[in-house]
Amino acid sequence: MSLTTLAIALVISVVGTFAAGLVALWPDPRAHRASNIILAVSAAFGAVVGIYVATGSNVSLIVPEALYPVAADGSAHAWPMFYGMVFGLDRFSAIFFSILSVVTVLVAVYAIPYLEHYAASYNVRSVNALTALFIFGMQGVLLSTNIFGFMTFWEIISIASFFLVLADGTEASRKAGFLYLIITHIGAGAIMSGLFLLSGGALLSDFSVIALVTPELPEVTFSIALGLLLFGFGSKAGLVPFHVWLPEAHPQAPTHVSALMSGVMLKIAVYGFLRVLLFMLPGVPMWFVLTIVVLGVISAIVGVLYAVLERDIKRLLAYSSIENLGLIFTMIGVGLLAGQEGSVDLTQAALYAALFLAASHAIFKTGLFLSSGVIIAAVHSRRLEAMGGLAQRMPMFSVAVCVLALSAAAMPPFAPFMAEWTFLQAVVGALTEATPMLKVALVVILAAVGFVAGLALFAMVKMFAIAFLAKPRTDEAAAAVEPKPGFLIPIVVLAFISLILGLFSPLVLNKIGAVDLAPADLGTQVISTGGGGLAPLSLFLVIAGISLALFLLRRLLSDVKFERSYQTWDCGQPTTPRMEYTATAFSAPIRFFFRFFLRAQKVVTATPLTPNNPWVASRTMSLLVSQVWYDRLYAPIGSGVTRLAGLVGRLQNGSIQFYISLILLALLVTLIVAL
Amino acid sequence: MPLILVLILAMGAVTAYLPLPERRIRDLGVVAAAVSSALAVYIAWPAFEAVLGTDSFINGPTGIFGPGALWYLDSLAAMMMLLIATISLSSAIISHRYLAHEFREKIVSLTDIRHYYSMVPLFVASMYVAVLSNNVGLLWVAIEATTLSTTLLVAFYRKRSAIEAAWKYVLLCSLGISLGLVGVLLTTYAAGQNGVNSSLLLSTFRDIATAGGVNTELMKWAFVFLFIGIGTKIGFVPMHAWLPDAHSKTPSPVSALLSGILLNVVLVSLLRFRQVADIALMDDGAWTGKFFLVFGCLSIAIPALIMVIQKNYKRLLAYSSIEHMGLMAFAIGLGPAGIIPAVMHMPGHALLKSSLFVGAGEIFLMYKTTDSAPVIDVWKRLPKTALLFLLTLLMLLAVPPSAVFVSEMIMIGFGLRDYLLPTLLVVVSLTVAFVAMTRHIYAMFFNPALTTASAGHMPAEKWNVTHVIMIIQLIAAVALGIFYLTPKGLELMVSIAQSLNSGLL
Amino acid sequence: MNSIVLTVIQILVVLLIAPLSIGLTRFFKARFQGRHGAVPWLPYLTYATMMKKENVISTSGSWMLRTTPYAVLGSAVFLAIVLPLVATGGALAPSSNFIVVAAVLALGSAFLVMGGLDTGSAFGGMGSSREMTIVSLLEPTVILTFAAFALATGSSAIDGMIAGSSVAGELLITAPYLLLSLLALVLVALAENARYPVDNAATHLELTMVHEAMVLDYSGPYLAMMEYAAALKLTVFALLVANFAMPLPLIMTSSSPLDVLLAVGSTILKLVIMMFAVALLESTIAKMRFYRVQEFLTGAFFMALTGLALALLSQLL
Amino acid sequence: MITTFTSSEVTTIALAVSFLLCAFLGSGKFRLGQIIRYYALQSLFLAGLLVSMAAYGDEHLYLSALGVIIFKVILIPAIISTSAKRSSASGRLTSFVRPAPSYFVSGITLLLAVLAGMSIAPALEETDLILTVTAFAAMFLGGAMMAVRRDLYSQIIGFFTLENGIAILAAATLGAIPLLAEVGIFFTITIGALLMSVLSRRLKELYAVEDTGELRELVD
Repeated sequence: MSLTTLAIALVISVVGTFAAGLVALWPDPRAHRASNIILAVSAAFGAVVGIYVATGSNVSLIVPEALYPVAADGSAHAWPMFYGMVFGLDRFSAIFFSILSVVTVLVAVYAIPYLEHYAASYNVRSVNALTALFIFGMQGVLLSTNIFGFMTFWEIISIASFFLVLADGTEASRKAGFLYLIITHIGAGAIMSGLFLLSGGALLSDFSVIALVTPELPEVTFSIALGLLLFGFGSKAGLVPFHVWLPEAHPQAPTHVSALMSGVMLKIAVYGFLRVLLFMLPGVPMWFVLTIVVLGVISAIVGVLYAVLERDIKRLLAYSSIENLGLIFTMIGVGLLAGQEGSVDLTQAALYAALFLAASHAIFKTGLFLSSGVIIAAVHSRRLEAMGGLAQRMPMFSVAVCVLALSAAAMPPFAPFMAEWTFLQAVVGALTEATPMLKVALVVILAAVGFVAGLALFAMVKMFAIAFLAKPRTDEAAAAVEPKPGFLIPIVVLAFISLILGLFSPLVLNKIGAVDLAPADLGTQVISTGGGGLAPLSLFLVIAGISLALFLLRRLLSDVKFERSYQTWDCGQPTTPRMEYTATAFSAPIRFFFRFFLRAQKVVTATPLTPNNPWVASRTMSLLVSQVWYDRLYAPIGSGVTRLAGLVGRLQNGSIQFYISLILLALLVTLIVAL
Repeated sequence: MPLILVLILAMGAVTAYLPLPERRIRDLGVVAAAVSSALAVYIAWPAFEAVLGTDSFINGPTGIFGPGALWYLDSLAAMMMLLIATISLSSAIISHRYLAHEFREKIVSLTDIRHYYSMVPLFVASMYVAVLSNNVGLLWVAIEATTLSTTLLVAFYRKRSAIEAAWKYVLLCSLGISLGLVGVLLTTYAAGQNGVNSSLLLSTFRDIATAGGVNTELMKWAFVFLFIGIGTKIGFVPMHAWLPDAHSKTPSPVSALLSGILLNVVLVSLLRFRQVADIALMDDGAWTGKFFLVFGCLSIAIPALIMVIQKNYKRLLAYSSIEHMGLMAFAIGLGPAGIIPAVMHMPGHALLKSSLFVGAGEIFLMYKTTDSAPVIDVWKRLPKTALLFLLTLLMLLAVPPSAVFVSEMIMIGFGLRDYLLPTLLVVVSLTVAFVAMTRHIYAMFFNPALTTASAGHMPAEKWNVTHVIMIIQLIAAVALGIFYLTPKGLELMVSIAQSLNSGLL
Repeated sequence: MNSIVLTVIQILVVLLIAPLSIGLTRFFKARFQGRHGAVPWLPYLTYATMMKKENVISTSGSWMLRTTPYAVLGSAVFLAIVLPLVATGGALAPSSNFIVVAAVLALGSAFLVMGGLDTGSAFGGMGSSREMTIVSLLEPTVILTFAAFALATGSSAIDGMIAGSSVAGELLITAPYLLLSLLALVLVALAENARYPVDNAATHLELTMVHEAMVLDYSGPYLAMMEYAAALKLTVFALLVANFAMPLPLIMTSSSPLDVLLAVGSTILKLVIMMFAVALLESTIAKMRFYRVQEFLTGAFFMALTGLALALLSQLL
Repeated sequence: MITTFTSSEVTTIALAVSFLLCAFLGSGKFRLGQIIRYYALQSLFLAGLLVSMAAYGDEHLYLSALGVIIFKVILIPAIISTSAKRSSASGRLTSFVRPAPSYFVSGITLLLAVLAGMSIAPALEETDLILTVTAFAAMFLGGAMMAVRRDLYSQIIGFFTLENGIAILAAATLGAIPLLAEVGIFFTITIGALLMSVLSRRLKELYAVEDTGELRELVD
């Protein structure tokens, strides 16, 4: 496909998204379906363009002059808008663009039945319009090539997602929404200031221009700019000290929007961070790289620990996003650290592993959020304790969710495992000839990533098992029925993509540029790095072969029909759903083992049934997992600001004499100071 | 020409006292406003025509009316004229409906309406004079006239708090303006040192200053008095105490005028005096810039904090006006190039703030109180006003497509280059203000009415003229924002900024 | 002797002697406790009869109950094929990368846990929660142990680690500092196979069970598959540790039929010795209370960490 | 520094000193009638000052002196006293400071004014210095009166003392302001007085409020 057709497709996709937003506002009820279909189609266009540019050799697509208005004197200049900014898609942003488009297609399909199901609690028209605007903002960020465009679309994302979080108008969503607003707005301010510092206040300079200016910036402003940028992008991506908004805001948004936020918006923050780091900054000081690594590791550990603790399904997924983003930032940090320390092979492997994990995380996290939407629609509650027995009632759906949960836990045949394998193998490979300081860092990271992978498996198994297996704990769960195709198809497709992405990961890695990671000479079947090789497809075939052999052997050696079904044996008395293990019980050992970090108070209240006999009592147990970060860091800031406001408010105490003396005082002070 | 404008408005004021029924008076008020706005645009248009016609703009010291004339019109004055015209017209149209509703509900008597329609044209006339006048004495009288003409409007509702607000308003502003008069006298004295000069013309002051004939020591004294005096009228922080009371007690169309355009007009007059001081001190605005920077930062931080604990939505909007005036001062304080974002900020803020006050007026009509607590569930009961109010509020809080976003970004861009710490303080205070306002308005709009009884019967909201005006001004602000992005828009703004600092790029 | 034949021999040998490992441990433990004990090849008979028995499936379970036996046994068989137990340089040797092995182990345990939960009984839940805790806290230790071996031998495929030395146990002689990592591997093996300090395989007290509780509700062919998988995993770990520790010959591509017989004999000898060691260990120490297993796991983790650090230091000398 | 003064300058200085004396005394009084009378006397001295300056300045000053007499001596006191009488305001004035210390406060403000005068002195010619100091003194006295006094009317009088100070400053620095500006300023001041008295009368009639202490409802 020639460049112009690509550019036209790109323009169709962006304009189509905006049009979907407008169509959504149309008062006619059919507009809901129409807008989502338009959104899906335009996202499909975007996906085609994104994948073509990402996998093409170094074709960088600048929306060609053909689409620009030609000036009078014949010189084609960019659109008069945005100070002549040029919208374009290079190889790096194309990867993220294709992730965004693929996810949007599936989310748009899912949104149609979902919003019809929840027409009562959401204002469907505003949610559709805001979602389209939200996606338009993300597309804008990926396409813009100067600070002004980047910041404008970044602000559109924050505002659109803020209103989406508030969509269902409950008190909790408003509290979460404002927390989200504060942090993202300060973050956006920090990014804007950081970028302006780098570009010396020039508003219109292109990213490439900034890359030339940064080398001769004075040391102090350079490090302040880096600090601001880390805070800005870190707060948007949910790194630990600023992650507090993520587990509050994501669950409150409508499900398909929280899927978009968790799956794609966090990646846009990673895109922005990498765009600044790799394309704009000449070299990055050591303290900055170490902070990225440390923050990444801490967020991964905190994310996974709270994911294990969590009993609300959407908060669990939000914490698992924090954990995955922590892993991505650790990989980026290690890549940069290795770059500094000179082991080139580790740098390339780590950065490409980060990109691949970001892509696969977008796929499976969106799938998990969409499936949590289905479960909540069936069970009318977000608590894991209210679920159970869904696998029996929704077999197809539960198989897809099992695949997604296993890929979230980075199990072999799926994509995240390949990313984690590449990273770990590269680290082990680089251990031998690394410098002492890098060696220590790599050992710590190896241990931390192992620890996080283990607990991630725990969290995902807990989520799937408690939600789907055994007997239903509530009658809504008992009445659950296989979801409609509109819900089911996107989730099954996402599970399928996660598997395919895993199996053909060497092909994908080779195509997006990691040529020596997945060398073509081995028929792009093997990822080879750090002295080890992995052929995902043959691995999958071996496992499939073994299982098939076992299946046949079992049929050969025993009579399949000689079977009887009976209730579970529990020392004689009938088993009731209340006897099953709940999520709290399942994670009790971990809560006990990490009680120093997690500060969970268990409150058991015994209410005696008969007044005179205290022993016969019904006991209820409640668990309060305190939000350590929120209470220690954010609550004091909030109350501090309100106290300061109260102090300043007394300035307006109503007496006119005070105001007059204030004016005269101001006059006297200025006279003294100025003259 | 401007004299005819003032005469028309004076006639409008007089007709208010003719023995006509209440409806006719309101119609006449609208007619007067329409005619005066048309004439104002006609006067101001040549200034813009030059720029849009892409040839260099008549911007020299003479202005359109020639060297010695009583009036002085350049691109900045033309922009202000345009703004006054649009906002006074929209305010007149809205007050037509507002007062009709109040009259019907017996809150307002016929004499009150007569007072109203005599005061408002005088107020608008004094603003036109303040923008156009080249004579320093006339400028001072015009600014003092704006204060006096709006005093009775502040005390319009005869409630105890309204009269208290009026008393404070008239006393503090008159005190401020008299300090301003001291500054004016010292300036004329400093400029007239060697030769006897009784022309009191700003243009002559500028010529003397460029010729270096101004006594700089005295000029500094004069500028301090001017800055504090007129600063009180603009509402910079230590001298802002009267503003929230006054702007929240007046009827909404008038507070739209006050907050939207009066503060800008007074700021422009202060900038005229600053121009004379800059030329005299020959330091390209460094010494005077410090004032604007310090008072600007104060005027952004303190109101942002007070907004966090604010309980009255009109006072919230008033504090936001102080904050935006602080933003403009901060931009000006950033150095000679800072005037461009400040000038860009004026129209955006004027259009959006006046539309917000008008929306607040609409809510006041239905809920009868400016206190935020009893005002709940606005989204369901007044859906049209609520939606427009929310969109306008977002545009004011610098959400991308709006003009305020463009100017604030340029401001922060310039600020970061040389004043890092104040700019970071400004960014944080903007966020605090952003959150305070959104949370306050959001609680008002989306708190569900607890019981249907407390909901009170509320007539279904019909499509009325206020919404039309709010939509027009919202679209204007967004169009302005996009216009700024085009090269021609930037060129126009730079030429307007040049009228304040001819040395500009 | 090409690699496919080697792998076929290894599969046959390991799959055949797997039940023997369980039998041997029970036999040795009985003898330590002064009892006559059953014959070591009793498990062969029990698994055969179980295959013929009626398969009772719990009504509260879902499709997970049916897939768990295949998944668990599948992962055990995968390990038996891939790892260098009887022969090194087998057909599937390149895919015995230690991260893949650790992941497949975890996958098997995950399915075992889910099977245990699916039955809906309190005991199944309790066992699964404990098993999951152990497996997930063991993950870093496994990775660090094998990382140390990979560092020492330069190849991250486990097959490569052992193939480096001509005689199986030669590794320890050439790299004595790996002793600590080997000890960590032993602790991992004990925890993975639910042997003594972590869990008592022969207990009847449901509240103390970890592994047994999860298979409580299986019967007939499924129970046979689960038991067989457990035995197979025990054999795999025993032979792996033996190959690292004991200098007995492994079949190479270059070995003649005589060497094959010698290697098979040495494999059986290795198994007997390892099972004797396990039985000895289980008869001497007491089982840990579950909430103290945390110290066991942290101990194993730090042992693996220091092992890796030692390996790194040895690089410098 | 003492330069020889011509005879007319001596009269101007004498009139300026007596003007200051009235302002100073006025600031201590606590009856409405008294402070209005002192204000009228003060304006009279101002007019006298302008006449004496007209002797050696230009003749426009005669006209402005006449304006002062019409507006400041007759019109403004009349407006204030009629509005006080019509709303039957109690003549007693209240203040944060009792009479004796208020003189002390006025003394300090005079000192401050002299200080300000000294610091601006180098920029002015010799002859204008004394007048500028008196202007500053009157302004600061007015400001102090507004800040210290509690009731409405004394704040109005304080504001107008400040206004008189500015008038002196205008006369001292510019000699004669062109007629247009002069008339404009006079009209503005009278309308100011009118409005302030209307407001105080409304407060008195509708809410029986005389003391600004009660006007503290608009907080935060």
